[in-house]
Amino acid sequence: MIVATTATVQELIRLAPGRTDKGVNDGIYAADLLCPGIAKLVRPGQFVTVAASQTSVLRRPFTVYSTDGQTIRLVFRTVGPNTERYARWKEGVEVSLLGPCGQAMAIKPDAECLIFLGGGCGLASFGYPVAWAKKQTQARIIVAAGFRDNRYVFGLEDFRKLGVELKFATQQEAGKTAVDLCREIFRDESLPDWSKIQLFTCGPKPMMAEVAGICRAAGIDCSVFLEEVMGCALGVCKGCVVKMTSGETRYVCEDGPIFDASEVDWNG
Amino acid sequence: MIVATTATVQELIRLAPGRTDKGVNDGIYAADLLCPGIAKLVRPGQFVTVAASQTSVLRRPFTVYSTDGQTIRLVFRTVGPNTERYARWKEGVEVSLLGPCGQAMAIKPDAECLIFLGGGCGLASFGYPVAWAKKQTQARIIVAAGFRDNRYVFGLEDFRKLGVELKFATQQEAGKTAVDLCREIFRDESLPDWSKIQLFTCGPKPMMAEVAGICRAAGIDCSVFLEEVMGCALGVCKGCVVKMTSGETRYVCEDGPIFDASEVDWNG
Amino acid sequence: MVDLTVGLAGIRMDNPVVPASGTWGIESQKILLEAGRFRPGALVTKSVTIEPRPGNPPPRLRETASGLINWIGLAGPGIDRFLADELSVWLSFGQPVIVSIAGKTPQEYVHLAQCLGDTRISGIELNISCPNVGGTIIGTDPQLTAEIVRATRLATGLPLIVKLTPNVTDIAAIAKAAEREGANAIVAVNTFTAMRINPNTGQVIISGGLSGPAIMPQALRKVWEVCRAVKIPVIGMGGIASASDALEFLWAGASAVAVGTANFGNPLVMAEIIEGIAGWLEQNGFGSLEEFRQKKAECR
Amino acid sequence: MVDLTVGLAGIRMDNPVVPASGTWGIESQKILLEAGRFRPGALVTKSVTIEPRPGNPPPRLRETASGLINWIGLAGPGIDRFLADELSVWLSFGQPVIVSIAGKTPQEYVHLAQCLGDTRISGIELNISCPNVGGTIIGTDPQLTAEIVRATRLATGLPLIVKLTPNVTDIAAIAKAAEREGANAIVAVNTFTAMRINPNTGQVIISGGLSGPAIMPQALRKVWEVCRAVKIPVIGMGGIASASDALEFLWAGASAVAVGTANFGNPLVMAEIIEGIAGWLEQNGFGSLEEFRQKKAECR
Ligand SMILES: Cc1cc2nc3c(=O)[nH]c(=O)nc-3n(C[C@H](O)[C@H](O)[C@H](O)COP(=O)(O)OP(=O)(O)OC[C@H]3O[C@@H](n4cnc5c(N)ncnc54)[C@H](O)[C@@H]3O)c2cc1C
Ligand SMILES: Cc1cc2nc3c(=O)[nH]c(=O)nc-3n(C[C@H](O)[C@H](O)[C@H](O)COP(=O)(O)OP(=O)(O)OC[C@H]3O[C@@H](n4cnc5c(N)ncnc54)[C@H](O)[C@@H]3O)c2cc1C
Ligand SMILES: Cc1cc2nc3c(=O)[nH]c(=O)nc-3n(C[C@H](O)[C@H](O)[C@H](O)COP(=O)(O)O)c2cc1C
Ligand SMILES: Cc1cc2nc3c(=O)[nH]c(=O)nc-3n(C[C@H](O)[C@H](O)[C@H](O)COP(=O)(O)O)c2cc1C
Ligand code: FES
Ligand code: FES
Repeated sequence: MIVATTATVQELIRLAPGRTDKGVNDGIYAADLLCPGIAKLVRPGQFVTVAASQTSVLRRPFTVYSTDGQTIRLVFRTVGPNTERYARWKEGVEVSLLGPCGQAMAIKPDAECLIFLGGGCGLASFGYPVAWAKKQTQARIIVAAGFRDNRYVFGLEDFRKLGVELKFATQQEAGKTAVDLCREIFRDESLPDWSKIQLFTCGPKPMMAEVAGICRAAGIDCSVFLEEVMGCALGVCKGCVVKMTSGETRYVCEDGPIFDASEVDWNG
Repeated sequence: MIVATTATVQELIRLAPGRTDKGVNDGIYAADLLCPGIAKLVRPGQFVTVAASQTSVLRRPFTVYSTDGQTIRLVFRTVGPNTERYARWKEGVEVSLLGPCGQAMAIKPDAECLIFLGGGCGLASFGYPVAWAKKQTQARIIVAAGFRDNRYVFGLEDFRKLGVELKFATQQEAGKTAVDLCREIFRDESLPDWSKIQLFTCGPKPMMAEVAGICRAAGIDCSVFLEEVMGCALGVCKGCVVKMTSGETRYVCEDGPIFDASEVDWNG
Repeated sequence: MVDLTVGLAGIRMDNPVVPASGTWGIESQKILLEAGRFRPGALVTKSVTIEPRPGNPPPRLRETASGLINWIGLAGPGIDRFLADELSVWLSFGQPVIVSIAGKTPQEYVHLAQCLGDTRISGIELNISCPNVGGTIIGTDPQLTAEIVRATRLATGLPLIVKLTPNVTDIAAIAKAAEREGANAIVAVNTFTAMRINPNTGQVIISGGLSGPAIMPQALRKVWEVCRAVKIPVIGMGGIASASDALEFLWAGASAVAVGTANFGNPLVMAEIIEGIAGWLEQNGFGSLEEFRQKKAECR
Repeated sequence: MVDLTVGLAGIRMDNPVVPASGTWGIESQKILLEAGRFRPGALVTKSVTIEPRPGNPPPRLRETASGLINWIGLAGPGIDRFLADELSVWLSFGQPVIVSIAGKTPQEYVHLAQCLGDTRISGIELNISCPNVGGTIIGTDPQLTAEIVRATRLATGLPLIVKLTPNVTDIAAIAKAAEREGANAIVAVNTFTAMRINPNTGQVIISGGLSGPAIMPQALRKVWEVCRAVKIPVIGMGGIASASDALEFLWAGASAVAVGTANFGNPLVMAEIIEGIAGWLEQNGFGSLEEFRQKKAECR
């Protein structure tokens, strides 16, 4: 079930400062929104859409980062007019939310190791999935995050608290990308058999395509969080299409946002 | 000469609280903008235009309320998306200004009494004209202002300081409109001969039309500040037309904003 | 609340607000029900084709200033699976259901109309105005428009609503052609052809149809032209996002309005528009929408 | 800075950005000069008519979502006073001056062109696309368009630029007609017909032409169609508000771009667009606009 509801902003936190030369509000933010209706329904990997401003006719989608059953937390980066407006939310502001949208994540029954590989703000999609996986399974969990530079680093504390293995690097300071981290992890001798690993990745499309390629070569199960512009987010408008290698079409809002990387036509 | 320049917000003051049920920012504001280029050129009655936001393709015009040769003050009411945005200006914000536009006011050489009759935020147009007139002439000066209710009253102190006669009333509390004030003033026995009076009025169009009618009947010289949607504000686009009783056309930005009320076709 | 009932092409609707084809679905309807808000006067499906269609490659949507370009390409299951899987759900909501159909030739429209003949739907919308399926838009050709309407008219007794494209010199002429050949109502307008190019590479990002508030004044003008040209009722649309917008179309002569892109921005917007129209009628002393319509007709 | 020179219809311009007719004047030009910023590649006047015209009653302008409806009605002094009072000022700026003319019949265009024959202007723009002077827009009729271009072509040796309306089913056909009859360049597009109605009273507030960012994707599509249809150079316009927008039109095949409504929002916008185009060319390794044009032609 998907509901349209009004949420109330409880708190807005600036998680990472961003670059001042990109605007006063640049950075990464967490917004806690009171919306019991959605909070009760949402499952890990699902997203909500937020009403946008006048010039923008479409709502903006964000993965749910965490929930306590009453509020949900969204974590987002300021990249355009709407996220910049959200970054000025104050306590008490009312926000129109639609959700939860999309399919929840699923863990392979035989997975012995789960790897979550985030590129930049893509890490925001893993908050709820990792917390849920930690409860759900005994499998080893590795969260790895590659950031552009120090000023966009966020969320590490949250994952540390969950008690999972955590690796991260910044491209500028450490010269390492998320893909480098991925290769590094795969060199770890203590990993189980490739077939017992399940990897989730979320980040810029070229990065995910590269990771998908590595996994495919190694025979590792790879799930990707795909983004497409959302029209309805309800499976109705057929706007958020993803082409599959089979030639079939899938929809991010209905079938996704998580897809089996080996089925995605990366040139589509 | 008209210039396009960048001004810096020095201060933003909320002059009147407005109605909270109309939005948190409702009210009347004064903005002091540092712009020596325009401040040096501007004459009483002229206006500037301020850059607007994305959905609005046209700049917004405001009469200069006062100037010290370096900064200009604009006084405005929040009535829509742009004035609401301006009401959130902070010190240091840069604002694109164009001006001074329009023709300056002129005092009839034989005027013995100048009456400035403002309706609501129309009073904002009289700041500079009254200050200038006070220096320019020995004539008696009466400023009268009718407001909707207490919450939109502003500027009285400024006019009081100028040492002019001041009358005001609110429609809701005192049950008196600007037109009532006008009739009241005209009953004042101490006024000079009708022919020696020059009246300026600025406010809602129906109010100005009524005042124009009263003046015409009495043979009083009446000047009105007209508003039309501004395209270029430079006399170029021919958008801000005013029809004259003569059948001719005039333009607010080029020939106005001040017009001889008796020449205006009030049904045009 | 004031009586908003409207009878249109023989379809009785509780209110004059319907979704635009392709922007409303079963899931949207469920959300409205869940919210306990007013429901549209009728339901209009995404255009159904004979064969299943995968639709166009991504990107299919692109925002522009106050607008949206779509290049969906009539993605859908095809008429057989639509009849088997979807139609019963649409009908289960208890509102009149209008099925939009799209084809390439008069024969295709006839076939689709015949497939729908035995169903409990309330009307058929002929989408002859899709800009996203290659070739010229059917509805830019008065001749072909007439042929399709004529052929479909013979094939079905159901109310026929013809959906026009605004991408023509003279929309009134096309509307008249449709009326002449037996259309029971006109719905206008579909999207305006539009394009965006990547400024860095020169590649066409998207070439499709523009909708949303950006087109509202253009759509209103076209609907006004259509209303002056035909006697059959007109469903007006294009960029409607508020009750105030909807009222402009009603004043222009539309008997009902359709809401498309605005549903994406706010899935409850049709309910708000219905309430807004009702509120306005009440405030202005009208007992019903019909009363407003009559008063308006007298004023002319 | 990179060389932005462009030769168009025999007119040599320092850069490919010009004002749209009716949105730029002597006063705007003075502000640009005063600011010491780049000046447009050519100046284009408001359309001049034979007789003085008072223009339409107010309101003549109305903002819409990301757009502007104008209903000016070619207000202006008429050709005699234009020649006597204004033209010398336009010419005094030292840039090529293109005079836009508007008439009702081929004879009127011929007369206007003849009046301009003895002047130092660089070209004539035939505005056959004004939506605000009553009747059908001339440029929606390929026949009448052809007649006007043919007649004016015979009457003047000056470069002839024909300004097209987008309010047609097939703009390519009209462009071709103009090319066939001897036009030296096309400029497209003029405004899209649009309307707003007072939702409370039903009165038409304004019925005119829509411009501004709202129309940009539609205009781009039309310009793209024109560029594919003719060999003569095309000046692209409609909603351009940034260098990025301008680049989309250049990629679509336009040799130059015109900026209208955006001048109202920011009287220095053309200078910013010129700088932006130069910056982009430089960053992408182009020594000149001509080089970009050639590379683009090769890619096709
Ligand atoms: C399923 C899904 C989950 C997402 N989760 C998160 C998240 O948890 N945190 C986060 O920071 N971001 C997330 N995003 C991306 C986020 O939606 C965009 O950053 C946001 O829409 C940008 O809006 P804007 O107006 O600020 O910027 P814009 O100027 O609109 O766009 C900036 C960039 O965002 C992309 N974008 C624009 N509109 C959309 C749209 N409707 N849908 C998707 N992408 C769009 C554009 O391609 C552009 O590159 C998610 C996107 C999807 C599809
Ligand atoms: C010469 C002149 C001087 C003015 N001086 C002042 C002043 O000193 N103080 C003040 O508060 N207001 C003044 N105004 C009015 C002011 O320009 C409008 O209130 C402002 O443009 C509203 O912008 P908005 O986006 O907030 O509201 P909108 O939603 O755009 O409009 C609200 C109202 O303002 C009117 N309006 C909209 N656009 C324009 C425009 N471009 N030009 C004129 N009116 C418009 C509309 O008719 C509408 O009723 C003046 C107007 C003119 C023409
Ligand atoms: C994503 C999308 C899909 C659409 N699909 C269809 C369709 O299948 N059939 C149809 O007749 N119109 C379709 N349309 C056009 C709309 O029904 C409507 O005519 C148009 O969007 C203008 O209205 P609006 O501005 O309110 O959206 C579609 C529009 C959009 C945005
Ligand atoms: C106020 C105004 C006046 C105009 N006057 C003319 C005119 O006299 N002649 C003409 O050919 N086009 C005229 N136009 C149309 C513009 O030249 C241009 O074609 C149109 O506005 C689209 O471009 P834009 O979106 O950049 O404004 C006018 C447009 C506006 C907004
Ligand atoms: S966004 Fe509409 S189908 Fe996915
Ligand atoms: S606003 Fe352009 S002429 Fe006055």
